[in-house]
Amino acid sequence: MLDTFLKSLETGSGFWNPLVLGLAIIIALLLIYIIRGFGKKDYKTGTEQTKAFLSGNPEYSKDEMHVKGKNLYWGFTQALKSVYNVLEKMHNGNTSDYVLWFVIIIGVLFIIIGVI
Amino acid sequence: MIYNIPFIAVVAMIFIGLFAVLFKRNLVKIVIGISIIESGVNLFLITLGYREGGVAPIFTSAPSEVVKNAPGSMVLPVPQALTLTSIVIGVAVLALMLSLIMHIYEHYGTLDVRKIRGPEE
Amino acid sequence: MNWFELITLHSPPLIVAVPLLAAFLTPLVSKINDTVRNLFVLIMLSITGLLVLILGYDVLTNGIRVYVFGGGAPLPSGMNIPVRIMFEIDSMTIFMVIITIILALISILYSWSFMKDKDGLDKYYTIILLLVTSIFGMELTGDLFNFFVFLEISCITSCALIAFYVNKKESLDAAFKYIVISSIGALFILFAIGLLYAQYNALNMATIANAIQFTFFDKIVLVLLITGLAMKSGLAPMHMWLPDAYSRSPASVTFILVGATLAGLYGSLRVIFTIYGNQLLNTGFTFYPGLIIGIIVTALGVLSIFIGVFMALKRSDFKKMIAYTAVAEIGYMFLAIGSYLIGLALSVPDNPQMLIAGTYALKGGLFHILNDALDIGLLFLVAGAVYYATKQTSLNSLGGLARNMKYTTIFFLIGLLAVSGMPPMNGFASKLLIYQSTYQISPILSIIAIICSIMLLAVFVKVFQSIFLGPEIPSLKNVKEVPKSMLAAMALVACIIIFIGLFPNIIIDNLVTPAAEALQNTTTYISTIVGGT
Amino acid sequence: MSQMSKIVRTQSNIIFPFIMIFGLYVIAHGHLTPGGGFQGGAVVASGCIMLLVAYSSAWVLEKIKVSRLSVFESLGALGFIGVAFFGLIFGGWFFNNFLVRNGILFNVVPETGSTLSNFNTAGVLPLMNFAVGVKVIAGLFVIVLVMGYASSLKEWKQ
Repeated sequence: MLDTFLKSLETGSGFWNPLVLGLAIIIALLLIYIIRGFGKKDYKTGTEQTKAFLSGNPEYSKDEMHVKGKNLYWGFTQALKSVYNVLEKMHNGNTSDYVLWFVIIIGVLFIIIGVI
Repeated sequence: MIYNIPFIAVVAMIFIGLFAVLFKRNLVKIVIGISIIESGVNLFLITLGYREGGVAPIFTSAPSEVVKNAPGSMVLPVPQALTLTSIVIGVAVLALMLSLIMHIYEHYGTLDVRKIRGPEE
Repeated sequence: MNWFELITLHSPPLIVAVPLLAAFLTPLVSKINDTVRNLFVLIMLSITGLLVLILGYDVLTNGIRVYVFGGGAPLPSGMNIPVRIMFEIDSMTIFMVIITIILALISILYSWSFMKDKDGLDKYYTIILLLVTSIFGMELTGDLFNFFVFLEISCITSCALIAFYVNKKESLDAAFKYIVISSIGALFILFAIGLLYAQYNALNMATIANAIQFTFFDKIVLVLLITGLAMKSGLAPMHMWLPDAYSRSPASVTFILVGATLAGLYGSLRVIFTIYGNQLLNTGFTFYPGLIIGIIVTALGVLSIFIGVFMALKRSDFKKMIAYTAVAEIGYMFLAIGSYLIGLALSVPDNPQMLIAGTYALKGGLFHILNDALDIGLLFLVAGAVYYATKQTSLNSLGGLARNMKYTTIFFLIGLLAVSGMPPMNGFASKLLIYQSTYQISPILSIIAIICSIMLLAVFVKVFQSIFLGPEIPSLKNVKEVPKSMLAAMALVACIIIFIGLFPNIIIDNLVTPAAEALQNTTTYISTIVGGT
Repeated sequence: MSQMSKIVRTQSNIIFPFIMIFGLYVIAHGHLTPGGGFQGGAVVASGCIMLLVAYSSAWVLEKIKVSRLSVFESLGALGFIGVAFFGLIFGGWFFNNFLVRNGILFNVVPETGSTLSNFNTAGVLPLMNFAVGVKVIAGLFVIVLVMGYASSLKEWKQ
C-alpha cells in the first residue's frame, strides 16, 4: 500500500517524485524561517521605520500606488507589436470570419491529406 | 449520369449555404445559409438510401413477391431515420438561433454581423 | 449478489438515463421549493457518480463492455453487422466519464450559491443536466450517428447556457457565434458520417473500423471529422468562439463547458485511434497516413499553444485570460497526441525508442486532459468568486483582494501553480511527461512547450499581482468572502489537484495507462464487438 | 397585437379541427405508416400556430398558460424515458420492447405481407410516439408563442 504512494513517476528518460520535492520545499521553508529569525524585532510601528521609502518623494494615495493589470508587461507587448497586430486581426469578433477560418482549415487539410 | 444529379445538387446546396454564411452580413441571412447547408446534408442522406425501383421500407405491407424474390429492393430505412432525426435537431437549432437574433436586435439595434461584437478587453 | 450484478450490467444506459430523467423532472420538482430542487439535482448526479464508479471498476477489471439497447446479443441472427444502437465502453471512455462527473458535481455544488438570486433557475438546472447527459452520451456511445445527435444536443444546450445572462449583450453575441460555428461543424460531421454509411453500410464505429480501406472518400471523411471535432474542442485557428463563450458565461457553466470541449477532444481521439486506427500505418502511400495526421495535429497544437499564451498575456479581463489559457492547454494535449502519431510512424522499420517515447507522450496527453479540466476549472471558479464578490472581472479596476478573500486567494494560488506546471502540482507531472517524450521526437517542440509554459506562469503572476496583491482599493473595502458552497466546491477541486500532484502514479497506473492502451489496441476494440459473435 | 380579419378567423376556425385530426392520426398510426410523433406533433402545433396568427398571440396567451405547456413538454419527455425504464424493469433491458408478444396492449406480431389495418401491433412504439407527440406539440407551440409574444411586445412599445 505504501509502495504505491511512494513510487516515483517514470517518464521514459527520467523520473519524478513529488515527495522528494515536497521534502525540499519543507526544508527551504525551515531555512527561510530561521533566516527570518535573524531580523531585528525592536522596530517601532507607526513611526518612520515602517513607512514606504520612495527616494524621498511623497507617497501617493492607495488607488494610484497599485500597479494595475494594463501596466504589466507593457514592454513585452510593445516589442512584439507586429505579432500582436496579426493576432488581434484574427480575433476580430466577426462570425463570418470565424467560419471562414474553419473552411480554410478544411481546404488546407483536403489538399495535404488528399495529395498523399 | 442521371443518378448523379442529386449529389451535384447536394454539393451545390452546401456551397450556396456556405456562401451565404461567409459573405452575407445580415444575421437572418446567415441563419438561412445554415438552413440551406442542413437541407443539402439531408438531401445527401436521403439520396444514399435510394434504390432504383425500390418500394417503401414497410416490411409488413410490401408486396409479397418483393419480400420473397428480391429482399434488397426496398429503399434503405436507416438514412430516412437519420434524416428525420437531423430535421428535428435542425428545428431546435433554428428556433434557438432565431430567438437569439431577436434578443441581439433588441440590444444592438442592428443585424449587421460586423457590428455585433463584444467589447475589446 | 444479484442487485449489484444487475446494476453493473445496466449501468451504461443508466449513466445517460438518470441525468436525462432528472432533467425533465426538475421543472416539476422546482414547483415545490428551490432548496428541494437543488438537493434533487445534486442527489441525482451523485447517483450517476455512483453508477460511474461501479461501471469504471467493472471495465477496468474485466475489459471492454458492450451494452445493446433493446437487449439480446449484439448481432441478431443472420446479420453480419451490428444493426442496433450500442454503447461501447473501454478504459478511455471510463477516464473521460470520470472527469465529466467530477466537473458536473462540482459545478452543481458551486452554482448553489453562485446562481442564487437569478431568474429562470429551473430551466438552468434542466439545461445543465441535459448538457451533462449529452457529454456522457458522446463518451459512451459506439454509434457514429448517436455521437452526432449527442454532439448537437451539447451544442444547443451549451449555447443556451452561454446566453444565460440574456440581458447582457456580449453574452448573446458569444452564444450566437458559438451556435453558428458549432452547428456548421456538426453539419459537416453529419456529412462525413453519411459518406461513411454510403461506403460501409454501417454506423457502428467498430464495424466501420474493421472495414475501412482509406480510399479517397475516407480521406474526405477524415478531414471533415477531425476538423469538426477539433473545432468543437477549440484547437487554433478555429478557437475564436472559445474565449468569447468561456468568458461571457456564468462561471459554473464555464466549468461544465470545459467538459464539453474535452468531449470534442475525445471524439477526435476516437476518430484517429479507433476508426482510422488500423490505417495509421497503411503502406499504400508515399508517407504513412499516421505521420501526416501527426504532423498536422502537432502543428495545430503548437499554434494553439502559441496563440493562447500570447493572447492571454495582453488581455486585461480575468475570465478572458483564463479562456485563452484553456486554448493553450488544449494545444498541449494535441501536441502530445501528434507526437505519439509521429513516434508511431517513425518507429516502424527498426526504431522502437520512438514508439516508447510516443507512448509516454500519449500518456502525458491523456493525463493532461484530467489536469487541464481541474486546473482551468478551478481558475474559472475563482474568477466566478471574484465576480460574485466585486461584480467585475477587469484587472484594471481590481486590487488588494487578498485582504478580504483569504481562501479564494489560496485556491487561486493553487490553480496558478497547477496550470503553469509548477512542480508540486498536478500540471507538472503531465507536462513533464510531454516535455521529455516530445524532446525525443523533436527538441524544438519541447522547447516551445517549456517556453510557453513559463509564459503561462507570467500570465497568472500578472493576474495575481493585479487582483489579489497590492494596497487596499477604497471602492473594494467592503468586499466579503464568498458563501460556503462556493468555497467548498473550490476546496474540493484544490484537494484533488494537490492529491494528484503528490501521487501522480496512482492516477497514471490506474486510469491513464489503461486508457492509453485502450486507444493503442484498436484490434482488441474491434474484435470485442465485431468478432465476438 | 391586432387580430386578423373576420374572414381569416372564420376560415381558421373551420379548418382547425381537420388539422388536429390529421395530426393526431399521424401520431396514432406512427408505427404503421410513415409518420410518427414528431411529424404528427408538428402538424398539430402548426394548426395551433395558425390560430395564433389569426387571433394574435395575446389572445392565445389569455387562453393558455406557457408554464402549463412547459409542464406538458416535461411530461412528454418523461413518458418517453419512462417507457425506456419500464423496458428495463419488465423486459430486463433498457428500451426493451416488453409489450410485444406478451403484453396486454399492442401485442400482436403481424404476418409478413399483411395489410396495415392492424392497430394493435408494435409493442411500446405507439406509446413512445404518443409521448414524443405530446412533447413536440407543447415544445413547438411554446417556442412560436413566446417568440410571437416578444415581437408583439416590441411593436406595442413603439
